[in-house]
Amino acid sequence: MFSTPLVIQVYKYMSLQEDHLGTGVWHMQQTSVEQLKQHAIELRKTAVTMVYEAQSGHPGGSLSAADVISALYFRELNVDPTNPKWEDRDRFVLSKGHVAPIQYAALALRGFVSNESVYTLRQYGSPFQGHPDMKKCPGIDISTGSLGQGLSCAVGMAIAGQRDEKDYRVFAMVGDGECQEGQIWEAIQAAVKYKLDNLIVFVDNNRLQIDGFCEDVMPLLDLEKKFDAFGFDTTRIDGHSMEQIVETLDTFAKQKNGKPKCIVCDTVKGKGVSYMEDQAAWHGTAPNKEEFELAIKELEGGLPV
Amino acid sequence: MFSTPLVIQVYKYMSLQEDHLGTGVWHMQQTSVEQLKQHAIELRKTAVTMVYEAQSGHPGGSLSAADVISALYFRELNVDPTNPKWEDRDRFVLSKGHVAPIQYAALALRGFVSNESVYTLRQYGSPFQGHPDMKKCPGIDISTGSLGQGLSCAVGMAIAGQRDEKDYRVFAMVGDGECQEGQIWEAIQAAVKYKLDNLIVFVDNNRLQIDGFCEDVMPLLDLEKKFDAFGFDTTRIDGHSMEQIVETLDTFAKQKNGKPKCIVCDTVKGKGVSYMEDQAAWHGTAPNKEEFELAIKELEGGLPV
Amino acid sequence: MSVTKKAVEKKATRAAFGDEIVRLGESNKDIYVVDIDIGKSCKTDKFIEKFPMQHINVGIAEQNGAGIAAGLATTGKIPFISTYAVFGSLRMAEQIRQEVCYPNLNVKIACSHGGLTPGNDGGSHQAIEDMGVMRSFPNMTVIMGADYHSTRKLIAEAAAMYGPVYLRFTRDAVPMIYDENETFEIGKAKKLRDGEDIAIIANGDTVRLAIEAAEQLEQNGISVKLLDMHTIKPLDVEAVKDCLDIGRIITVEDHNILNGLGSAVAEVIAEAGKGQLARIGVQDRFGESAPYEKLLEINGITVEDIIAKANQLLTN
Amino acid sequence: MSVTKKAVEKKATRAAFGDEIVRLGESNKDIYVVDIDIGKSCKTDKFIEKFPMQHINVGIAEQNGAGIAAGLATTGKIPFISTYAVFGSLRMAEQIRQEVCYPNLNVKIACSHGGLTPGNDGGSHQAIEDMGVMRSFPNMTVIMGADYHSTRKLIAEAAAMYGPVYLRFTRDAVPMIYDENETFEIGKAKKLRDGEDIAIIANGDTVRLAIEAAEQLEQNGISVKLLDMHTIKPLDVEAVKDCLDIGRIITVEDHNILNGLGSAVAEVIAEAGKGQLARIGVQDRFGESAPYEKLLEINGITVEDIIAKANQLLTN
Ligand SMILES: Cc1ncc(C[n+]2csc(CCOP(=O)(O)OP(=O)(O)O)c2C)c(N)n1
Ligand SMILES: Cc1ncc(C[n+]2csc(CCOP(=O)(O)OP(=O)(O)O)c2C)c(N)n1
Ligand SMILES: [Mg+2]
Ligand SMILES: [Mg+2]
Repeated sequence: MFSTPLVIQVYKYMSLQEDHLGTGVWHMQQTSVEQLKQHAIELRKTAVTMVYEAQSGHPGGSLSAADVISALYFRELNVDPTNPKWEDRDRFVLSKGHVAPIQYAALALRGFVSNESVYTLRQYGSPFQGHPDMKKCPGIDISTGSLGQGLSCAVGMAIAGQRDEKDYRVFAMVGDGECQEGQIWEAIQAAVKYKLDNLIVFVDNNRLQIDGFCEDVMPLLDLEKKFDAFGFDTTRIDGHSMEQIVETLDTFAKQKNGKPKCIVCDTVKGKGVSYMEDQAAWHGTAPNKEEFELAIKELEGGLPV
Repeated sequence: MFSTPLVIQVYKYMSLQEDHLGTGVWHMQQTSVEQLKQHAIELRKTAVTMVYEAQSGHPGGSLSAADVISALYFRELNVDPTNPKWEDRDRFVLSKGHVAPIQYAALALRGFVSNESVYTLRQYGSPFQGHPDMKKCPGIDISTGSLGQGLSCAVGMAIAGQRDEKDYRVFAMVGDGECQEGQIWEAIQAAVKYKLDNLIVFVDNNRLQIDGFCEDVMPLLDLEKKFDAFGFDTTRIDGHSMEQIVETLDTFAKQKNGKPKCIVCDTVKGKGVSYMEDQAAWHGTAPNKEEFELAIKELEGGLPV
Repeated sequence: MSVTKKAVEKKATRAAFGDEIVRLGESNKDIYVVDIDIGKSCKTDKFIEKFPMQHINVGIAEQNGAGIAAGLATTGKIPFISTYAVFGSLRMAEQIRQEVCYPNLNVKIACSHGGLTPGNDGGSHQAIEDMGVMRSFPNMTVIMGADYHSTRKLIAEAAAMYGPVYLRFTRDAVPMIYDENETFEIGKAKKLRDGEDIAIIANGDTVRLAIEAAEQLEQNGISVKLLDMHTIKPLDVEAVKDCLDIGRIITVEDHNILNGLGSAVAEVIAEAGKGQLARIGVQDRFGESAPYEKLLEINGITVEDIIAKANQLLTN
Repeated sequence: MSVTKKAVEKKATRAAFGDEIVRLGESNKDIYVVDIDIGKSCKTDKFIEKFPMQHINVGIAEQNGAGIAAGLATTGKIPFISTYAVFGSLRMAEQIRQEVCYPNLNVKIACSHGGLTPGNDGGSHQAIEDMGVMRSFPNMTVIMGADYHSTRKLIAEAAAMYGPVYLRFTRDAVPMIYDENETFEIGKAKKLRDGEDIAIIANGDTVRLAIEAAEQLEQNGISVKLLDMHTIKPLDVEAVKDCLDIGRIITVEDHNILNGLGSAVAEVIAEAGKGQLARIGVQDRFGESAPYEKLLEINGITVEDIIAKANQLLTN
């Protein structure tokens, strides 16, 4: 148990940047697909370690989201770790807030918070709450945790950007199971009405939710078709192919055609840790010591291509 | 202002049947398209009169729904006015509950309640509440009024029928504006999961909601396409063509193919009363004396073919 | 302060919202209105006409309206969500909790059709529990003005303060009580009368009933202290405590007697261990279609009921 | 009645739901469970395995879950909606209001993760206002059992009575207090101790804290009356009134001090004009990630706090 000292240390973002990057300035344009893949491995390791240390948290959906998160935080998001509340920043809304660990890992690697601090996940006094808390953690644009709500907030941010004629964009990530929430479809229809081409929605289509495969719990059918029927520009990619993610961000997501964008990312829940892959049981379970060590070993081996 | 005496009279359904039909037994099979059209005119007149008498209520969406309601109550619904809670009855859920007057009119003409009683609409002590109340009015299968909720209840009824291996069917009517509620899409996906081919949903696609045209307030795009993407068997008809309604009920709606059915009915809000047609202002406004008389006169002239 | 006696002019307090929001929109480009397809009825039409770029209509989708408002607030906007009280409190309850109160964002929820005022629409539309539900949430401020002018002032105060505020208005026209120059402070009760025999604490349009009852009681030689407790959260605890010496307290509200003004005052009295309370309000039952006044009568929310309760407390 | 002293065995009361619902499903084919994608966590797995035809999983769609339950209830089923308390109370608040309470349908809402028990999940998952919100609705019964056995009994009673019931369970294991043969009646407080100096009224797993506090107080010669008020609505008003002669009353709950047990008891005390109350509970603030016990401590919901409040009331 710890308290204030740690919270203060969290804001020493510069130290981390020096640790990890050797420079206080991030050069996004220069991040190669190879580097993004490396970062994704780092993120996965950090997230799994956080959950292990906390003995609580959600590894499965953190791992499926890791590659998109890596591409966003290290190539796409126009954000400033030294000024997390910078008005003109791009926003990122983790609507599936339970996978906070993967976002915290990115915030650390990107220099918003110190690297060690994230291991206080879920402890008393930590900025790294079980679910993202914008009041406690720098770099969190909106608190989430209750599924289905974040996307509406993202729409609100995008409308504000549009009305204020700002260039920032709003990225949001929703779960496939989360798409069962009616509020998601309310947000989608509003994004279309307001022609929010500054809004890019990723669906982490890992085919699992808590009680099992979505197909069994509540079939989602063809999400691409649904988004399309609701008026989004929609595409579907392999959410673990960094090449496809980068390509989609560079082209598809950049079109200023008056339509919000949806990228359905086919992913594997637990991706990168063999025994977690495709297993509903690893949605919200922490690994024990043995499992943890195996996970890190596998992740260090790199993802099979 | 009145109280109990009237409430009791409401249940004297037999008297009405005698009044109107000359017999205590309803022969649905024999109701011709012509008769259904006549009944639809009656329903429209009764509903407009109710709203006029109450000086409060929703004429626009009552009139757009009248033809489907006529076909349901006088040809399709397997219900028993002498036993409104009959276990094996077909259910009807008016999810767009604000158009209660048109349902009350049908309940009267079908013999559930006495003909005169419905003119107590919205008065203290009346079974004919501003929005349908299953505790107060015979023939109401579920209380509605808050948009987006009724369809979920219909799904619950249909699941019960399926599990109990009953033959009854569940019909529901939703507004097009109502389809903006996320809960509608939650209900739709559940109906598909549970393969509820005993559920038939009518969308009263009158293109208007309170604040104006749906197109302006919150575009619905192609509802048929949306229902289809969510897995419904969907068709689209002219919701004022009794021929098309009957044909669709006889064929499309009867298919036992494991899929719930959606009938998008293109309608005109205020249909049958010239000055109300396509006017958002007549959503929830009562006519004055002059307007009322004109409405009745126009309705008695019959709908243009 | 001066109470306009036997006021005849009536205005719905939703009209106060319609007027005040235009004034606010003029002076502050960050003021937004988020409508949920009942703009006309909630009186946002003038605002829409003047400030289309500060207006959003999300259609019939309350939850999304709340979320969009939260998103807007993160960018510095001051969104007013506008809908009916039953939907504005309950249909978006979790969104208000998670995305407005939990992150303490600057979102205002401005609801017409409060309490029993949507009379003939029936029980499904009568919001008898909204203020109580809103009081449940940390960080939330909960307000109902007594008349047109006080409601305008309180809306302005709500816009000026940082943080979530729930504002409730009447559908029906209610008598004007206050003079246009009267000032109001959120969280501070308005003392309308001082007295020694009994204290009446009312809010919303039941204040007019309390004024009438107080006048009649005074005529019978009973001295009445009268508070307009427009803010039920944060409650003006000091003002309630100042009633404890009188000992006999009546709360009056167009709201369920559970969780609203009556409960808030009961908490203060019970913790002080001093004073006796009678709660006048909706008797934990759903409404039904009827004229507003009839519904008040059924629930015992009338001038006569207040007087009867006062006499009862005085003879205890 | 007999309280197992210094009970060591612990069980989460959500496990009581998991076990009891199987027993109920066996004897009554109309018992349904409506899961909302957290069946495992809410302990419905045994039920699903045994009675798949009495089970529905609506996916992550709370509102629809409530509506489906209402629809099922119209056909004579007795659906138990199963989810976490924060969602089961707030995400479906209007559906519960309009489609369950307003038509008074026989729907039960059975929620795990009540109060601060979802400790490390953080404030977004800690349901501190659920029971209060549910208390707002006419026709609703609101219950939280103190331990495994009492919760099982209360679930069975809820299934046997007609009408809407909200049941709240702990995520965490809490000590077993009651013997398996103890009986419980909805709406009737369980007297755990009689005494003359102070009355403690607790519910949920804070009952164990109250027991411990009472024991320590007795050791210091203070005689304590102790009630397990498992039902906060309808409140056992008579049982509260029986505490008024003692005069010093403490409520203890793992819930916001607004609108829950504390407010319900305050209403009785204030209306009686007799007795003084101290409310122990969540201090109208959101939770945060921390062990459950730590959160109780932060909010002053501990044995020591109860004793301190007792001493305070006694010296007043
Ligand atoms: C409104 C709401 N209902 C239920 C939950 C509990 N819950 C947390 S994660 C989860 C499953 C999410 O599935 P999905 O969206 O597919 O996420 P992923 O597979 O990426 O973990 C559920 C039901 C919640 N957080 N919010
Ligand atoms: C949840 C909810 N939000 C708002 C309203 C207020 N309202 C009543 S009718 C209506 C418009 C309905 O439009 P539509 O569904 O198209 O019905 P129709 O055109 O057939 O009248 C609205 C917003 C409501 N009854 N319920
Ligand atoms: Mg998933
Ligand atoms: Mg319409």
